[in-house]
Amino acid sequence: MAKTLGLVNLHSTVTYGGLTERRPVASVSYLGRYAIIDIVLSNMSNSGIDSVGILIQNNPRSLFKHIGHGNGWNFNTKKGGMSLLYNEKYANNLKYNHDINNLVENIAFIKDNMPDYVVIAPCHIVTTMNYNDVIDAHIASGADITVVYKRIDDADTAYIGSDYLKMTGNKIDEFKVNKGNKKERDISLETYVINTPVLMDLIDYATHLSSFYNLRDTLAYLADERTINAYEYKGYARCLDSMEHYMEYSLEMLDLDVSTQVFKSNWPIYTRTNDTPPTKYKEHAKVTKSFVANGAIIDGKVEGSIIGREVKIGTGATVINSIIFSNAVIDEGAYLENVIVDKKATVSRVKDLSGTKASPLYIKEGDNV
Amino acid sequence: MAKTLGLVNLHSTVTYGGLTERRPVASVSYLGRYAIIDIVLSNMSNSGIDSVGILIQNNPRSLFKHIGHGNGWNFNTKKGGMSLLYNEKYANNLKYNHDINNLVENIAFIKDNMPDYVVIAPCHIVTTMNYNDVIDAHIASGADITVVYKRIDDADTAYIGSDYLKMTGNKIDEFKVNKGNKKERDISLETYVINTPVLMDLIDYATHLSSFYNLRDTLAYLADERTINAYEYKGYARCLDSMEHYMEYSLEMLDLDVSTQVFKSNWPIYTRTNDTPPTKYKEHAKVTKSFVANGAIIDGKVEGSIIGREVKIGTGATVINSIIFSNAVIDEGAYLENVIVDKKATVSRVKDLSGTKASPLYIKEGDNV
Amino acid sequence: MKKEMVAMILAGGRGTRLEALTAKVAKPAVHFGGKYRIIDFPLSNCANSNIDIVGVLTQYESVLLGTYVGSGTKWGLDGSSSLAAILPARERGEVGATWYAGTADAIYQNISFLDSYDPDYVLILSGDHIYKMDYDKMLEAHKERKADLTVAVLNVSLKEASRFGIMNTYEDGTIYEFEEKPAEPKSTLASMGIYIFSYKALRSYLIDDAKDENSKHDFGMNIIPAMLKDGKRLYAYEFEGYWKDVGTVESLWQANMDLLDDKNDLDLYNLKKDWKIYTEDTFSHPQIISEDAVIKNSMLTQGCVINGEIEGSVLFDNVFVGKGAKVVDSVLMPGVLVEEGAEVYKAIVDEDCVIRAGTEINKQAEKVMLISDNK
Amino acid sequence: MKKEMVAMILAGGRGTRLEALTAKVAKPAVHFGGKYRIIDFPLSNCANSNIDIVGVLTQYESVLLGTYVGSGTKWGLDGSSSLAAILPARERGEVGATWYAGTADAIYQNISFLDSYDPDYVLILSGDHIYKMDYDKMLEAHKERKADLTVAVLNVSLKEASRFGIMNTYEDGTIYEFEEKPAEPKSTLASMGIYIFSYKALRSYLIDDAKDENSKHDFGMNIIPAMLKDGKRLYAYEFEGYWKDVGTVESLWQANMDLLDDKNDLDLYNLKKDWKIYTEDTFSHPQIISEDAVIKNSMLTQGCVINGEIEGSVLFDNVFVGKGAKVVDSVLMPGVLVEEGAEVYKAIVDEDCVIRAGTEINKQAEKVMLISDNK
Repeated sequence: MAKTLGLVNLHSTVTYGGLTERRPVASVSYLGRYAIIDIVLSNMSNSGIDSVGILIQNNPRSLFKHIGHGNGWNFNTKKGGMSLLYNEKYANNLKYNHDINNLVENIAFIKDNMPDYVVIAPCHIVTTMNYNDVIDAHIASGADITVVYKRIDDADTAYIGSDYLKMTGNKIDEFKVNKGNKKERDISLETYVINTPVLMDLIDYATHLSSFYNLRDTLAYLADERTINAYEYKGYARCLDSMEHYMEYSLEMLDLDVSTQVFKSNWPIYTRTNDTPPTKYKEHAKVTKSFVANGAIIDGKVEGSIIGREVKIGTGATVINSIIFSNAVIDEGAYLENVIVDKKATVSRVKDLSGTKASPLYIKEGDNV
Repeated sequence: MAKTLGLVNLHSTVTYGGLTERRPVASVSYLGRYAIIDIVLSNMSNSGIDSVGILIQNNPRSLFKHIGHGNGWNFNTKKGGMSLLYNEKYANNLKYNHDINNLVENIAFIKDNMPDYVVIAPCHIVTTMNYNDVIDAHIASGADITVVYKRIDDADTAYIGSDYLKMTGNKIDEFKVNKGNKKERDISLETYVINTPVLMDLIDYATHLSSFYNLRDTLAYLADERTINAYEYKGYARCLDSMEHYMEYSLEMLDLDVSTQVFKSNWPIYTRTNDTPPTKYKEHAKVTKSFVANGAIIDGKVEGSIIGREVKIGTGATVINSIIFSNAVIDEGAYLENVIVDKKATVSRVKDLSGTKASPLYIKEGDNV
Repeated sequence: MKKEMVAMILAGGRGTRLEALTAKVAKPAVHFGGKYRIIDFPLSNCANSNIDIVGVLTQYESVLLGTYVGSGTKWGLDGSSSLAAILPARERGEVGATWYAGTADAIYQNISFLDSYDPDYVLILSGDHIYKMDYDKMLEAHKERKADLTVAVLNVSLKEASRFGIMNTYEDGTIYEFEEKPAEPKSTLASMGIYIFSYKALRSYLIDDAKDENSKHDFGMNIIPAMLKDGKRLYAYEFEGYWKDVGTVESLWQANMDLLDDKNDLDLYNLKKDWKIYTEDTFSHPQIISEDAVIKNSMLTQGCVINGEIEGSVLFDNVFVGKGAKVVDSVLMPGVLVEEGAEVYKAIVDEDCVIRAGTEINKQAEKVMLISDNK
Repeated sequence: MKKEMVAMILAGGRGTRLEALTAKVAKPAVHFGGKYRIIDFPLSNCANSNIDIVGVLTQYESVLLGTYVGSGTKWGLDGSSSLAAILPARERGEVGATWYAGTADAIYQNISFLDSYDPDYVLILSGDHIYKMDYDKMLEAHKERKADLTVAVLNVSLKEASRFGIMNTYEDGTIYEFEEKPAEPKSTLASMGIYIFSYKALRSYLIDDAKDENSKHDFGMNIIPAMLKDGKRLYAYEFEGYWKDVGTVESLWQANMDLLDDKNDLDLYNLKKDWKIYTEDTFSHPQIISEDAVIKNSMLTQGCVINGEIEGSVLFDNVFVGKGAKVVDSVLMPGVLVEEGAEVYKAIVDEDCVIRAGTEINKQAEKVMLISDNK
């Protein structure tokens, strides 16, 4: 097996409003039980990648906490495991705080590992991609760089601001920004397989081109000069590029036809151990069409919602089309519809909280309302 | 047993020149085998403290790497373990980047643990302190705050800039800065035991006093108003407050009378596992009065020195009164005296390198000389 | 390295009264409470009581139990100086291959393990009780009284007392007599099978007991009576709180049902924030509750997919309940599949069993029924 | 969860030819190379070969070995889907308590463990060899040839061949005959005791073998001959590199000495950066080398305190050598104390032994001498 190094690229402009005020997108709770980054980490682990570097853009602390022991994701922690790559110098300097500069700062990580190939993937595009398939195709193509794309038919509302590809056969001619003016696009999933020497060259080249050029800019620039191979991915993919999309695509999973594409017995999703007991459904519980994490205590009505770890839902409370983060408390008699309640928030005084599907109401971490 | 939380306070103005350019003092190699922070962490572990928060001032990455799994120090990682506390917002803002602001940002860590007492200790003052003794004395005194001090007779050269105490009995009347104008002083070891509610008050109070007040400032300010108890520590203590002192006090350990005060069978010093083989002493090795870590390969002369992990010392090379960090290479025939060679540096072209005891020569990490 | 107290968990027995549930796993590894195995309770208690070294003595079906306990990582017992050590019956240098002949013999065969930690005290525990207990407080009492042996006791009703080993004590807690299941109990202080011995005393009694060919090598039958006879200092330490011996199918079912009672004071949800029970985490999906589900008075864990009706039940990992199915007052172990329309009442359904569509299990629900593919 | 290949390490034997060294520990747990235990080699090889599940079969003095292996953390085998599992001889549901009767029987008794991973292949290893080997490459060869069994072999000298089990092969590597220690060897391909079986074939041969009352239940004596007789596809896989069976005091000493030879190609220092051997770390101080020390051609590990002269020797953790003492061509296990002026030549000194001041051990140094407090 070729030696492959994984890089999870957290550098992006995606934010979810209040949800990402004090944490990166990677650490945002997902489906009640996971953090968003668990998906790409599990894909890497399931693809047999042993060493993973996480390119951190900001807020390293929540990631340190989440990653913790690091053996929750089934990486061999002796041979490889997870390394947190961070460039403190640029933490508060937006223009310089991009993936190329992070790689420059942490180039020893790549050099120490000496892989044949590097797989780079973002965390905010949720897939169940087997990177081995991509690597096999990459090797077969003989190209230096492979970009994974997906053919989508909702490019007028999804992946706005992402790149789409113009191709001749499997060769990429041009990267262009999706402005939403067409439904069908071959959208880049920002997932790349690159031969290690090529990546080293590319980093070097990028720093000479412009101090503000990130990886995506550099690849777009290089399409002219280098043979960049395109690989079509056909499985589940959703780009969680805003709080609204985060909410929409999370709740869409409550449809079994969707969730069975993601929860597959041969493709486990790993996460951090939390030592929470099972969930207790009490006398007045009425839970339907929902995901529920462990440790919750529910005595109210829950419909079309995602309930996080150790959430408490009081007697007669109602939660509809909402996402409740871990350790939140929804007191007796409260009514929530289209709401995101962040960690450890308590809804007790104000009994009626409603957002809309298009614009969910957000309750801040630790808040009392 | 009273529930105690440990805080390792890395906020300080101590630096070691080039040694701390890219890493905090806490991560600097110590005695060939440890990082400086291992000493205080081991003291906490050996004192039965289960939960430790590390107040990080800067360069969090090297600490994340060193702490890794976190069970190397024998903390119960389920009940407690180590938490890295960091305030990214102030990373590049010296005046705001102090311990009180770090505690404010991470106050949830204290609240979640709900200890009876908090032990706060720095990493750059090396001791083998049993904090239980301090806590017992603290409880017996009935005071809110206890400060540990040591009576020293070299205050004219050591602990310059540290506080010394003016006391009535065990009650501290005043903290004053040691300017080196007297040999005998009761020097504060910056180690405190504080009742948790008092600490919470104190943090609150400090932020109201001045945004620039750190913990030491605040305690000094409070000596008038509160009963602060002093506890005399009589064991080994050295303040590694400069590169010169770091070097002097490290090499002083080569004297068995000193090192037996620190290496005690009932007081293990824990560190991170490194999976290095034993050290190989080859045909021309001539090693005397030295500490040697594992994984080294030595075929030269080593005298009065500290040799780190996986160091290579070539045939006929000479290393005297020097500290060689891990993975450094001293090529055949080189001569080093009073030198600190940082990690992964190679001495090959320039064969003769000498500093002086008072001012050791420093070779940078990864450098080729 | 010296340790003040080492804990030893007796986990070698089959537990035949649990019938098919222990056909392939040792009793301490039996599932409990939707997510746990029984041995999680003593192991979590040890971790929370600041005990560093825990020996787990195994003999019957020790593989699953051994890999489950591992080095103790799940309970945080895997630091540089802490350890959960599996102590199987084995072949030894001096004596060859010997099985454990009784509770006392099992500890006797591990004297060299104990010696290596030079402990002042040894805590003996059973692997089949559900409770939360601070052994550190018990040790404090043991030390205060300079006892040779402290026995944890529970104050049971006079009616129940005949089912237990009863400690007859003076007012100050001194044990003067031990009676196994007395017909006419003189006291209601039942032994919980939790002992703190001063190691010096334990060691010498074990060595003597090993030489005695007539001994059953059992703590209750041999060691305690011998110590009483010699006038050693034996004290009772009264425990207050939830405690349940889950030795039978009926009591295992009852202990699961107890968890659904809000008044139950085991505090599994750790609302007091002082005593978590640690266990293995699986990498299952969150609970998937469909449009047609009805769930009341029940405990469910991750991996469950529920389309039917659940009432008064405890469901483990990866249980699937089909549309129109009904699960009442039951315990469904991991991987159980209840097909559409099937009904299950007052039952324990063993791992990976399938309840076929249309079946009705135990509708009379007079006695707890055990469903298992094992014999 | 399904695994393509599961490894099983046979670690149950006492290794009586190691004499006192195995009086209290199993052979795979014997110290080696200044810092390691023998079993670190197969376990590290497994981890580096991307094998997730490793069973370690134990019987003799299994406590230290069991706690040492733990869950496999030391080798990184403790992820969510990886594990080092201790498989002791034990009491089982259907059959009661049974010891392992031979190498094949040991695997046979763990068929249900293997079944639970539904493997396509099973790798059988010994716990007493020093080598680095990529089992993944061997598996590739096994798959390419669609073999039922692939045996790793080492090309030994014709002189040595009579000491080994010899595989007689056709040019393409097909094994047509197996001879145990042949007086007149036809080939020099010695079996290393490393087998990859297709699990289907292994399973059926083990079940048949278990029924055969005349069988010794041994891979070499029974399983391989039976497969050859049936015309199964058996291939030899030639290994190149350092390999040493450390079954005797002499060979254990020699293997330690081999490490001091710069030309030795075991690459313990991992200069090729591709294959680390993992082991336990202790929390000892760095090596303390005094003013009077002379150390040459030797390997020392942390915790050593050296005041005397060391030449051509391997010293483990916490060895103390006094002033004027001389240690030559020797292996000093952990905790050995060589007092002032004592001299030790060509010896293996067992754990915690004290060489008193003034003693001279084995000055003739004709044969390797073993010093031990055990019998």
